[in-house]
Amino acid sequence: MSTAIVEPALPEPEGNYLENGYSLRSWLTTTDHKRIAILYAVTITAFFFMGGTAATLMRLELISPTPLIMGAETYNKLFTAHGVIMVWFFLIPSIPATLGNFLIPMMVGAKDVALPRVNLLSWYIFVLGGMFVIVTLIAGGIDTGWTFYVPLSTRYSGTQVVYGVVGIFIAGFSSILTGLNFIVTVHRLRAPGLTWFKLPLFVWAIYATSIILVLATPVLAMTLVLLAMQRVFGLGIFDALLGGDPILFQHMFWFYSHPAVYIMVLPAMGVASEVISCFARKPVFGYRTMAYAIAAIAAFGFMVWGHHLFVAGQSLYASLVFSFLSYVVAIPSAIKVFNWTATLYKGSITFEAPMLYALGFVGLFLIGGLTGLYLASLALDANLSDTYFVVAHFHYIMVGGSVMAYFAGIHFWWPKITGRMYPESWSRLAAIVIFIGFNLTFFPQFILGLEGMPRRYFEYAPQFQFLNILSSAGASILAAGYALPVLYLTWSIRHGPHVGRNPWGAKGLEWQTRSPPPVENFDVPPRIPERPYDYDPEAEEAKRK
Amino acid sequence: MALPNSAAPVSYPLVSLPVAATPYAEKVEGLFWAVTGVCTLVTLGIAVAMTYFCFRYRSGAEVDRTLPDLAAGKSRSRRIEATWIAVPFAFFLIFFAWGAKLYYVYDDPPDNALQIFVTAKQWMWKVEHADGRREINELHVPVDQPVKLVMTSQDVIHDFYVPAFREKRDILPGRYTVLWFEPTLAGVYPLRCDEFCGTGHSMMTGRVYVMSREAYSRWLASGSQAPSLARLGFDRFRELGCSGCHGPSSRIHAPSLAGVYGQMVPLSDGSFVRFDDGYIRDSILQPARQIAAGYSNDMPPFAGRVSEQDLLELTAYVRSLANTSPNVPQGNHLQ
Amino acid sequence: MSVNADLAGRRANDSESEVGLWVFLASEVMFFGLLFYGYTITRMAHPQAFAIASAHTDVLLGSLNALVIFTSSLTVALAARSLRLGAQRASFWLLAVTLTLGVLFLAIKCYEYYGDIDKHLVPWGDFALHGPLAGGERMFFFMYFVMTGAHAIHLTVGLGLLAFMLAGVGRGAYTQKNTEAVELTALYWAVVDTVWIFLYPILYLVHRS
Amino acid sequence: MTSGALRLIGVWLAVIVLLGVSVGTSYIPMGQFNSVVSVTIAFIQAFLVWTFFMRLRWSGVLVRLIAAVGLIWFLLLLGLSLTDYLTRHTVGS
Repeated sequence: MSTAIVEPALPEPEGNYLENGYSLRSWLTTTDHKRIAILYAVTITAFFFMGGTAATLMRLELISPTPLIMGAETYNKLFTAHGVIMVWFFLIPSIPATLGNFLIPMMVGAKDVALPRVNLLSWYIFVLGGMFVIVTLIAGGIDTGWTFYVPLSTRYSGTQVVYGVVGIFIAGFSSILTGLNFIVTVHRLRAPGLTWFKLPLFVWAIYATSIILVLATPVLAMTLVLLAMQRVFGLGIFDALLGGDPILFQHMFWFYSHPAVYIMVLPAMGVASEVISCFARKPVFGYRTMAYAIAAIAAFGFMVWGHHLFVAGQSLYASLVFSFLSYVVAIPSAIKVFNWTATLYKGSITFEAPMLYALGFVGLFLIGGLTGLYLASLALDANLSDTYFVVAHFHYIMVGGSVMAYFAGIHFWWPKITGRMYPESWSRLAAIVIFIGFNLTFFPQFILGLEGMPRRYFEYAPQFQFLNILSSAGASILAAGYALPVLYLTWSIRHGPHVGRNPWGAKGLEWQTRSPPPVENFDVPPRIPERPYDYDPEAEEAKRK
Repeated sequence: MALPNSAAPVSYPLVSLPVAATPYAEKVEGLFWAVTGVCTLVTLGIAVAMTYFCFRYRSGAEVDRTLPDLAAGKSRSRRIEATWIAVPFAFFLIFFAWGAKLYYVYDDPPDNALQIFVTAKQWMWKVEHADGRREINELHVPVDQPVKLVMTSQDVIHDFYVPAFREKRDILPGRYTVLWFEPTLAGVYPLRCDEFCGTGHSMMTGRVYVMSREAYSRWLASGSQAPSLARLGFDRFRELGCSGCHGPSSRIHAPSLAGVYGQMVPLSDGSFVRFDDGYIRDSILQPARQIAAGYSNDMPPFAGRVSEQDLLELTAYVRSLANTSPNVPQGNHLQ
Repeated sequence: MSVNADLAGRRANDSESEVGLWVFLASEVMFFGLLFYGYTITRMAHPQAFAIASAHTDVLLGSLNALVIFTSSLTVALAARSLRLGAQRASFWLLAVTLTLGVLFLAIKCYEYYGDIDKHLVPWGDFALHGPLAGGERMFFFMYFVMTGAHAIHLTVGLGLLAFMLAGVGRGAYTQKNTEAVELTALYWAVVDTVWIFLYPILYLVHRS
Repeated sequence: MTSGALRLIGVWLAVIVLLGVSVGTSYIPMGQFNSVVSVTIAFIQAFLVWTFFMRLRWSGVLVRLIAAVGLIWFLLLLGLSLTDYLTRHTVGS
């Protein structure tokens, strides 16, 4: 089976999506999925650095067990802003709305998503929601934590809860429309002959993510409406004074927010599969199992929310059920880690920056996943829940996992997106700095949790100081690591060397078209491969000699 | 383990895990180290495998890269995958069962537990002992004695967390939650609020003093001679008119409260409910919600008419009736 | 003709927009589902309060509205069908009837709200019910207003869509060859109808005997 | 009038008759069964509307699947929550 991409003998056609108009107007009215992806990328990068600034200030404050640069109220507002921005305005849209938007139509061999105008609409809705959050911050912020637990958020907080909630409510519609668009695209626009089991795992992952977006987001939206109503009118079904149940809010909230974790991590898994198999020059080990695992995670991910309520006053029986189901959902995640490792076996491995990021992702996701086993256990969770152990655990999943994979994907597809190569050594350096900085920031937090330091503590007992300083030191390295890609990637947009269609020798359909792609993605219909990830390490080695 | 005096500079070990001060905490430690052992092995295994593969199969290395042909490869990779589905699942089942059993067996406090009421509010802990002794941000308990905390919140959700006991429980408004422990190691242990409760969340800390029997008796004796909670509850019981219907000589058809605490009682809708602190509380505030079988809904609701303090006292009183008989004049057992 | 009608009804493959709309409708099911869920859990804790409170709703107006909206979902289905069969005029008038019924529904609902306010059934005001179960009763009316309010907002959006379709069909923008917009509107309207199918028994009929 | 239109009108009649049954039975004292009956009727009505008015009967597998998923996920939310709410205080009768 020939691995070479058939290049047309005709001269290269002119023009690509980036050259299709330079005015601001041409960008703001585009329905091209690739341009919308870039609109999202710019927007979420801004939010990433807003959320990151909040985190930096918090880590700075936590150097000292007593107040250092701010008061408790400011600190509480900062971690709320950090959570709200990072969860809803960075992580949820990160990979799906940027890489997903850019790549899904190309990976299925289509000209665009199924509903291009809806796609643009969803970006505007996202921006509108984001505006509300920024207004909230300007108007004084929120101090309830991103979880908005009642009755703190309804009766006792004096901050701008309603504005923030409205912002998240609006952004939710953006999520729903994006998910809807991908579902229809994958179902209806696949090129002839491109069956489900020929799709890259990235498409599987985004498809599964989209299902979660569509089914979970409306639950959050309505929960927030009930919350806002209760706050504005002073009563509601979460109101203990009337005999209502505050835990009901937690059930509703986590019915969305636990699957939301999978919204963040499933696309990351998709990216890792693409990158690892490409740089190992080997088909993904157990492709079908990997695809089923993605589907299983999406489905079972909806059945485990109660593990956030083990100590909240949920019945013991419910806790048993949710604890068991939480272990069940760990199985497909474990399969994925094992299969990525097995993909490396007998490969022909090179270590370009995307591969470094992807390997970093696997390692950090592994630790994040394994520490989840502690929190799924009733007896251990009753000790660790709401401590820094939990903070470390979910940062390993969301930052170590999703953000690492996001960077892996951005670097991997950067030549496709911009037509230029990023600077390789800078990128490798950044990958290593981020990996080290990340571990230094968050590993000490596991120990802090075991020592008994609760999360969301502004002041803490002095015996926790050493590990907090360590964590803050790591955070400064991490911040430097995150600044690097912004600098060198921006530089490479103008100065990076031009690349051809397929600099990596990768197999997805998106690599068959020009870089950057033409407006309608393909000049000639893409050739559909016999099977996905049709890499051959031996042939690769032979070619190198 | 003593808490430092804030004035003197104290040096701390860089890392210090809390002691396990109860038998339950020791069992949790056991589970923790078992899970940690397995997870460490898995992490090392994956790390070693990945590093090895990355090195051995790096591009340009002269190694055998032939993969088995498609059919054989398929059945082999199926077997491999089946293994790494089955083995982790077995471990997960063990983790689940172990953690669940520990927690489940532990859930019911023993009958001889010393009952103490905890009321949380932004941002302090109020503790009331059965004998009426009150404390703020401190909790004194004797060693080797099961202690059962009945907890409620006056405002937002809080969480009673003592790392040395390896357990915590959220404290909710409008409801009682229970946490119990049997400390076997005397000492002073930090108590922290572990559910974000607003501005002063991180200041909502306290100390649990686990004292020897003698020290505890001395501490009890040193307190003011406040009337016991049950005694106060009996006064409240009369003031609020409860005794008019629930008293032994009452002609109004209301269920007697003697000897029922802790029992399962039938309700008018055919279900059963445990007659515990939560049920007493609900029945005072909203009697119509759960009517005892054979009785009608005649009792007025006391929601808004009684404070959390009144509720604590009334509950303590009804609880004190647990071992009395319906014919004895009420309050006598308190003398 | 009946054979034709069946052919007009049958499609081998669903269009992109239709799949998209169904996905959106699944999302809507979860949207309202959350409210039904909150209602159910709260009612389980306060069965008597919900029973008593629901007896204070206006069953006559609620039933009348059920009749109105159930009928409107017939007329909108017929409108879509007529357009598929090329009967543009019939489609136009059926859409007009649907729109009228929708407006009628809103009018009745507003009148009902007026009555509710008049009877002090708004839970965050000077609430009329003071009995031992007032807490649960307030929560019932909280859910009553949230649920019917969310439904009314959806219905209003539907009215906008219907007006748009009516204009389009009248202009000749939507014809037998271009029925999709009208069909999707009909689907959306049917979901608004479905929500009332469930709201009606749980808000009006809990305790009438 | 075609038979297709007549069928839709028939369905409408069924929905209206069910509405009548629902109202009627709600005035017969049956305790908790009043709600069981009226909600069951609502499910039948919704089934009719979705099958005929929304033409699920003539739709492809995909659309039917999507329609089912909405309902299943709602039941998932309710069902798993009931593991908590049905076992909080009261033990089953």
